[in-house]
Amino acid sequence: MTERTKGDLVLDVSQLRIEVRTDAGPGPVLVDDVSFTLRRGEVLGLIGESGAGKSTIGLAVLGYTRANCFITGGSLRFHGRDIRTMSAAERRALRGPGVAYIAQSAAASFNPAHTILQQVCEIPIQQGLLSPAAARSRAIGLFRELDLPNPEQFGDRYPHQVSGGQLQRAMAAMAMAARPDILIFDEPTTALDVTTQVEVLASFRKLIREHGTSAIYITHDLAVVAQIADEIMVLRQGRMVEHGTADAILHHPQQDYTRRLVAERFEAHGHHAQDSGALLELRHVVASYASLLRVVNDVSLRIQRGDTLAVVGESGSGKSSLARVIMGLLPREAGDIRFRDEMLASRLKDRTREQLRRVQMIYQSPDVALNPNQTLLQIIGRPVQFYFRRSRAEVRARVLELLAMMDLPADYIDRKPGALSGGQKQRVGIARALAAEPDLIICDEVTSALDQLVGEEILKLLKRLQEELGIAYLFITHDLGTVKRIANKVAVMLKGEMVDGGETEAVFAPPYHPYTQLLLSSVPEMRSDWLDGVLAGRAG
Amino acid sequence: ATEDAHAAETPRRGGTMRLGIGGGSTTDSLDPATWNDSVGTTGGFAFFEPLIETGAGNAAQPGLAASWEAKPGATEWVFNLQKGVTFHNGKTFTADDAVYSINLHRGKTKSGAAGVFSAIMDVKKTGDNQITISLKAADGEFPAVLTDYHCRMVPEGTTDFTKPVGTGAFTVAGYQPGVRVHGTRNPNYWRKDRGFLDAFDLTVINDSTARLNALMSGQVDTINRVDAKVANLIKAKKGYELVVSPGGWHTVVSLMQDKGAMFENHDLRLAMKYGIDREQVVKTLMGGYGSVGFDHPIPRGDANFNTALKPIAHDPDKAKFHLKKSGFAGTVTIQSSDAAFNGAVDMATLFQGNLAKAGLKVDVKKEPADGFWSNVWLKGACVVSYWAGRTTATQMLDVGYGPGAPWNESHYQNPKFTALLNAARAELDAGKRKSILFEAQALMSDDVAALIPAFRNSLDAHNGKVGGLVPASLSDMDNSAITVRGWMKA
Amino acid sequence: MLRLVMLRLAFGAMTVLAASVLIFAGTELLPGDLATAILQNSATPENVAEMRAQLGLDRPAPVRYAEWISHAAQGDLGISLSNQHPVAEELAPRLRNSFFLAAFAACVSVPLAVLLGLLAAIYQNSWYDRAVNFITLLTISVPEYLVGYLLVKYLSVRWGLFPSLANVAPENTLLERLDLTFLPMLTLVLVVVAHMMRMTRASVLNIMASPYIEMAFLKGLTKSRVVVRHAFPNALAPIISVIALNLAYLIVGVVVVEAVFVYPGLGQLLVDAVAKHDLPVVQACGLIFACVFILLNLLADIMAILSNPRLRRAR
Amino acid sequence: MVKLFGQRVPLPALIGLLIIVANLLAAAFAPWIAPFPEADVVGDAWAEADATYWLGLDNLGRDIFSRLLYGARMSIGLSLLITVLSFTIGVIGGFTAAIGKGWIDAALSRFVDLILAMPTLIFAFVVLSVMGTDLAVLVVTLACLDSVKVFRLARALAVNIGALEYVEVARVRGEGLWWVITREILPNALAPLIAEFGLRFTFAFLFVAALSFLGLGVQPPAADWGSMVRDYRDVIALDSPAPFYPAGAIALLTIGVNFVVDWLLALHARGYGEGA
Ligand SMILES: Nc1ncnc2c1ncn2[C@@H]1O[C@H](COP(=O)(O)OP(=O)(O)OP(=O)(O)O)[C@@H](O)[C@H]1O
Ligand SMILES: Nc1ncnc2c1ncn2[C@@H]1O[C@H](COP(=O)(O)OP(=O)(O)OP(=O)(O)O)[C@@H](O)[C@H]1O
Ligand SMILES: [Mg+2]
Ligand SMILES: [Mg+2]
Repeated sequence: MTERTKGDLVLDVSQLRIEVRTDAGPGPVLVDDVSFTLRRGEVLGLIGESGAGKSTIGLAVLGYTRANCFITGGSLRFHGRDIRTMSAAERRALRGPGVAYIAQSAAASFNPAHTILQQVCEIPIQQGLLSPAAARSRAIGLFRELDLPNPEQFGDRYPHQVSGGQLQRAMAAMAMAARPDILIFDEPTTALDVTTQVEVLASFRKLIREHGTSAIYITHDLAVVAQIADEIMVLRQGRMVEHGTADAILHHPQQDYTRRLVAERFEAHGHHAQDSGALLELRHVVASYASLLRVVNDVSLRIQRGDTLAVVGESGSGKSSLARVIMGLLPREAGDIRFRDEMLASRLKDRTREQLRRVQMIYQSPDVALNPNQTLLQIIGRPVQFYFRRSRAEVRARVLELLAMMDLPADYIDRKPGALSGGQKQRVGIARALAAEPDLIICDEVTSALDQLVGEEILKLLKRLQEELGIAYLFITHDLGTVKRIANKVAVMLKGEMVDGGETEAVFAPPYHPYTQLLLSSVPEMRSDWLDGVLAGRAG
Repeated sequence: ATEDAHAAETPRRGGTMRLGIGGGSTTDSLDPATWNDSVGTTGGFAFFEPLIETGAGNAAQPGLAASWEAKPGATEWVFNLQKGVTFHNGKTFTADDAVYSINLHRGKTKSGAAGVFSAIMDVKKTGDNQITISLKAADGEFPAVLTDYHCRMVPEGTTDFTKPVGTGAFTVAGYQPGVRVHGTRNPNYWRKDRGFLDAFDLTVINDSTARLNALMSGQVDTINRVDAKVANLIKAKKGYELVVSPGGWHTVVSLMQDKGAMFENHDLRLAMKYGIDREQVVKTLMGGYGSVGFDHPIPRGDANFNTALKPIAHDPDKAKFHLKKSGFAGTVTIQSSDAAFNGAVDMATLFQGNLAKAGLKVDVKKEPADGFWSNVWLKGACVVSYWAGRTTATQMLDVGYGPGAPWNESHYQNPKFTALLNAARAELDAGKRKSILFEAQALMSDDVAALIPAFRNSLDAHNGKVGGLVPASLSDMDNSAITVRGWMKA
Repeated sequence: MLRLVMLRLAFGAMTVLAASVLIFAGTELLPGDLATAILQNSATPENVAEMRAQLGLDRPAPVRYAEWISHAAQGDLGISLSNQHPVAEELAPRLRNSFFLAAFAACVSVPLAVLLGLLAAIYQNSWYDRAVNFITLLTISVPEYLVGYLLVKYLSVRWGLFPSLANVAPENTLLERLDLTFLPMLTLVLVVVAHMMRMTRASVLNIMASPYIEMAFLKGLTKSRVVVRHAFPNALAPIISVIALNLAYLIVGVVVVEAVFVYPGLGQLLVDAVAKHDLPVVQACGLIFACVFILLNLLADIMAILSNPRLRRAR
Repeated sequence: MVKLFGQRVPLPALIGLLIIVANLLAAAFAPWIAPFPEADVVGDAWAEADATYWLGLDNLGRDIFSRLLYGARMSIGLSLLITVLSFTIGVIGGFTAAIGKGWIDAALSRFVDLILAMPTLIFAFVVLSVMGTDLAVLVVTLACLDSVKVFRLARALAVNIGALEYVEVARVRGEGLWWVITREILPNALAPLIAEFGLRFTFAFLFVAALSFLGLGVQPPAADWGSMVRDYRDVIALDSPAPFYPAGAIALLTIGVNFVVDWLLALHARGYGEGA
């Protein structure tokens, strides 16, 4: 290993090109003509929409490509040696002590069969760098540095026994165990909720700074990368769009695409509905899963025609459960739900077809919400046929109309979901909900599986539909930025209870409810000193 | 490898003979009354002895009975027993034991001998070493009845056969039903002309291929029931010998002759008799190791075999003629099962093909092995079965075709036949009996409600070390007495 | 976890009980009844009626079932009809033999199958993988008795390496037993290895698609370590259940192999007993088979629970 | 490169497909292809192969080649019948249990566990001993025994798929059970079910062969490969190739089916292939 002085050139990637090749022949080019350098202690932010090739580049630095992907051009020099020409054994030796990887989902990336300590110590022991005892004490040191509870015993737990945020930090410890020159962070905080994200982000930054490690930080959230990166590279469809210092990209973006990315963050649009009587009203609703803890506890709320009610709260606070109670999928134990002045039955099967029709739902993950074996005609046409008993031709005409409304080409009507992009799938989900001509649509995190720009498009579409058709939304999210922009009412949930609620302006204006304030302060802002500010504020 | 060469050899004492015998089951026991197959007899004969043995040509020979004679009229027989014979437990063999042993097979019993012994009216002790048996009807050949393989001498009062006591050449050293019978020499054995082995070790091998393999791989010295398909292979193989015993074992297809049943029609029976190809059965099913049958159960080797009778040739035209005459237009269903004998289903299949040529439609119904003997045999209209040979021709005709005999499969009934049978049974003169039996055979050949297509030879095989395994007239393995009469060469 | 295991145990016991009812009811259905079976040739209507009374057959079935099962629970399995031996005595040596052969085959086949499967997973799509796949397919697609006969023909008759008969006797030493049972063992191994090996390979490969496996590669571990340390432990549950299934097969499903090698095991006993209508033996065999099956499945479930940290240690 | 339904077919799968097609053709057209009727004795037992009798004659002097062709008909037809029946029972039962939940699921699952606790071969043996070896009894017995295994798979699949949101959408829409099963769940469970079908089909084959060994299989003079192996086993000692023809036929078809199944499974697995 070379001597650690700041400023040495550690990694030099030039004109990298990665392609897919299968037995059937060459596939798409995933990464094309990407070049950058990384010096000791420097952090490069890689940013871009989903599928831009960020992970592919990050993995390539480890000398790793996924099945059927091949590096077909350019070079990756690690301390002057080209990773491409290394032997398999050299490449293995590179991973861990040279370059280490921190994946998006720690829960999925930790082996459930071994303890955390075993997995953290594996690299130094297997690479022959440390004795088991030394590896253990180093791991405990790292746990301490990362503010993990009980550092001495923490490692004896299995991955399923610790929380998501802790696990994400444990993965950082695993990556650091062999003191690598480069750390690759692949969206390490995306799976965490906002409040946890702040803490994890702070730990990472501390780690990098204290050890003087270089890092590539992959994300699609500009605000996050602003807190940690020295330089930022913007990618789109495998190609570099813009590359510069963090400040330059954030404050003086040159390219149109970058500018739009930056601009989305600052945009805000409010909206007011006229009072036109309650459409949906919940009174003291209580529900729980199989006599376990109450996931919805004494919730009351009211939605009017044309309203958008946002339900916010951290993960597991019972937002989705509330939606399920309204839909009748999770029978309530107590309380009333009134819809258009009728009492809604507790169970799905006791509701009339008309009641079912008037409340529709759109799901978080479009991949599992659409039957992969049906065409769009079947998916969207079925509610039309089911609720309105139209003829075949009428159904088809209606589906085409809906596709047009969703800005989807008419010839997609015979495609199956597999042939659509994520955003397109989500539009199909919306079209299916609209086909029932509902009064209320429940949207459960409809944008969180999509990347930022596409998500934004979906929000705009929903908004437009609301203006045209006067539909009310119950909008579940954990992204407060979105809430501010689209909702006129907010309900804040914590552990199944509604802790705060009312008009958006009122909720998001002082005096805050303490929990609302915590949520609000955790939303990253596009200032590179934001994180310092938050941490200072909390310490104080 | 000539068979008679053995007879000239002098037996050697000592050694252990290992036998691989087919025809055993985990439900076997050492109680002679329950014996029903080769393992029971081949194993059992080593421990228990009969009063009278079957000798060459089915002649009755002295066993534990030294001599016998019939009182005039042949309804009372006197048997003089061997003196000074002791059981394995040291007890001396007496008339009381003989009476007790015979009575084990009479009256309320599960014994397989119960049928033939039903002819006995009474068994009496008429001296320390003499018993007298009185019969319900005259029987000139009664001593042959006593050779029945179930009838073995045991000490008076024996009820538990798990620790068997007999007078035989061996004592039990190990017994696992359906697996193994193991015997060691009885040092006090009374006969000097037999019992040469130190020990024998019998393994039950029911699978024919496994049996052959065991012989070939040297794990056993001798096996019974060699498959005809591979008989020639053994014959040709150096160091191995095949022992062919033409015996009384024959295949039967019963044709139920009840009132109103289709086989009451004599022409239909004739159509079937002429329609089947007996040669083919011998050739394909028995690999040539057998001989065609004349639709009567007397084997060629029997002194009373009717040599004048002509074989029933395969003649589809004649069969067609009789079928037409019979006016029968339906389908005959042959019920068969491999439980009857290995190849029983094949035989039915062959006949199906043969009879099709004569215009008779035949279905073959393969019955499950389980329950074949209890549910199908004696009940079905047309059933494939087999008979092992009996020591005398009269006895054979009696059990299988006698009026009212429980095992008269086809309910055969013909007053003329009944008269002949009764006459033969009562006849003491061998010559006269022979001519009566000739007539009975000729009658059966034309009339009997059964097809007896072929007699099968039993085939045993052994390696070069076994001596004394000679062709026998009744069953395989020297009438199951190989352990007693055979020896091991050095 | 303890709760899970106890639950499984309780459920196992219930299944045994239910199976015993099924067996009892099943044997009641066998054609002919006990009395006629015992009397055989001398079965007249009066005799049968007398015998039925003597055997208690005239009592209602539930009463007889209760009696049978309570006796069985105390190890008394009744008296064999055909040779009057106590069934338990008859069964014991055969059960021991069956277990011995099964254990022998399992000791060879389980490690072999797991090893072959792991190697096939490590060298996925290599020539080795293809060859092993093909050969194991071949061994499962040939009837087991043919495999047995072929082994005998070459290894025993032609080359004289092993005995063709597996006629073990109580006095045999362990070494003799191993020699005698070598060929049946090999036959069984050939039959079961394929199934277990394919399952091992498939479940390991299935796990190989998980993110934590990619992570393991990114940690610079060798492929064999990734497969053995990271994929295998997580693939254990399905492998264990397939092993249990095959072990059960080895104990109760080898009638055919027993016939080919003349091995005194339980299967042959059952087949003979059914043929002879020896109902006490049939019932006892059925009960033992069901117990073995249920016990093995139970063990597999418990091992799967133990092998999974999520179930072993609650949060 | 051969393509089928727009999918590239790898070589082993292609071989497998060819084997299956050839077998199906043989089975379908046996009476027209076979040089002799299946049950006719045409010469001496165990006659060697020559120009007329391509594979020689069997234990009764019947043409082995012809019997092999007819055997394909019987064996494949029988296994197909058993498998189709067991899938019908198993899939309906499994789906009902998965969707019905509650006591239906509990009752069906416990019952299946119970049947699974019985050794299959022994169970079949006893049942066939009691009921007789009628073809219909054979098919129904084996299908029922097999269906419990299908039940488990079908139930697991339906539980997994039933938890997906598109099924929830259908339920929330108010669709009936029949629609949910046939339109939402079945099409998505088809690939693994087909793969399982292939495997169960070959097992049915071998199972019938094992029963034949115990004398409970197909009834003569009909030919089926399993009983042909059994009938010819004695001549292994004679170095006769006769037993290897039917055994080879079984092996070939099994391997063919497995090749195709492996390919189908690989196709199905592709969706999950991409990691992290
Ligand atoms: N094994 C593979 N074979 C073929 N294409 C692949 C493979 N892995 C990834 N891709 C494709 O490569 C492109 C880039 O993928 P990559 O994972 O690098 O994107 P990303 O920028 O990290 O996106 P995300 O934000 O969703 O993680 C995507 O279009 C993806 O579908
Ligand atoms: N089917 C279920 N059975 C039992 N508990 C459940 C079930 N579904 C959810 N829960 C639990 O109920 C609680 C609330 O879950 P819910 O899905 O409503 O949260 P959420 O606010 O939507 O979270 P997220 O933002 O992660 O979607 C959580 O603790 C969760 O673990
Ligand atoms: Mg990525
Ligand atoms: Mg949720």
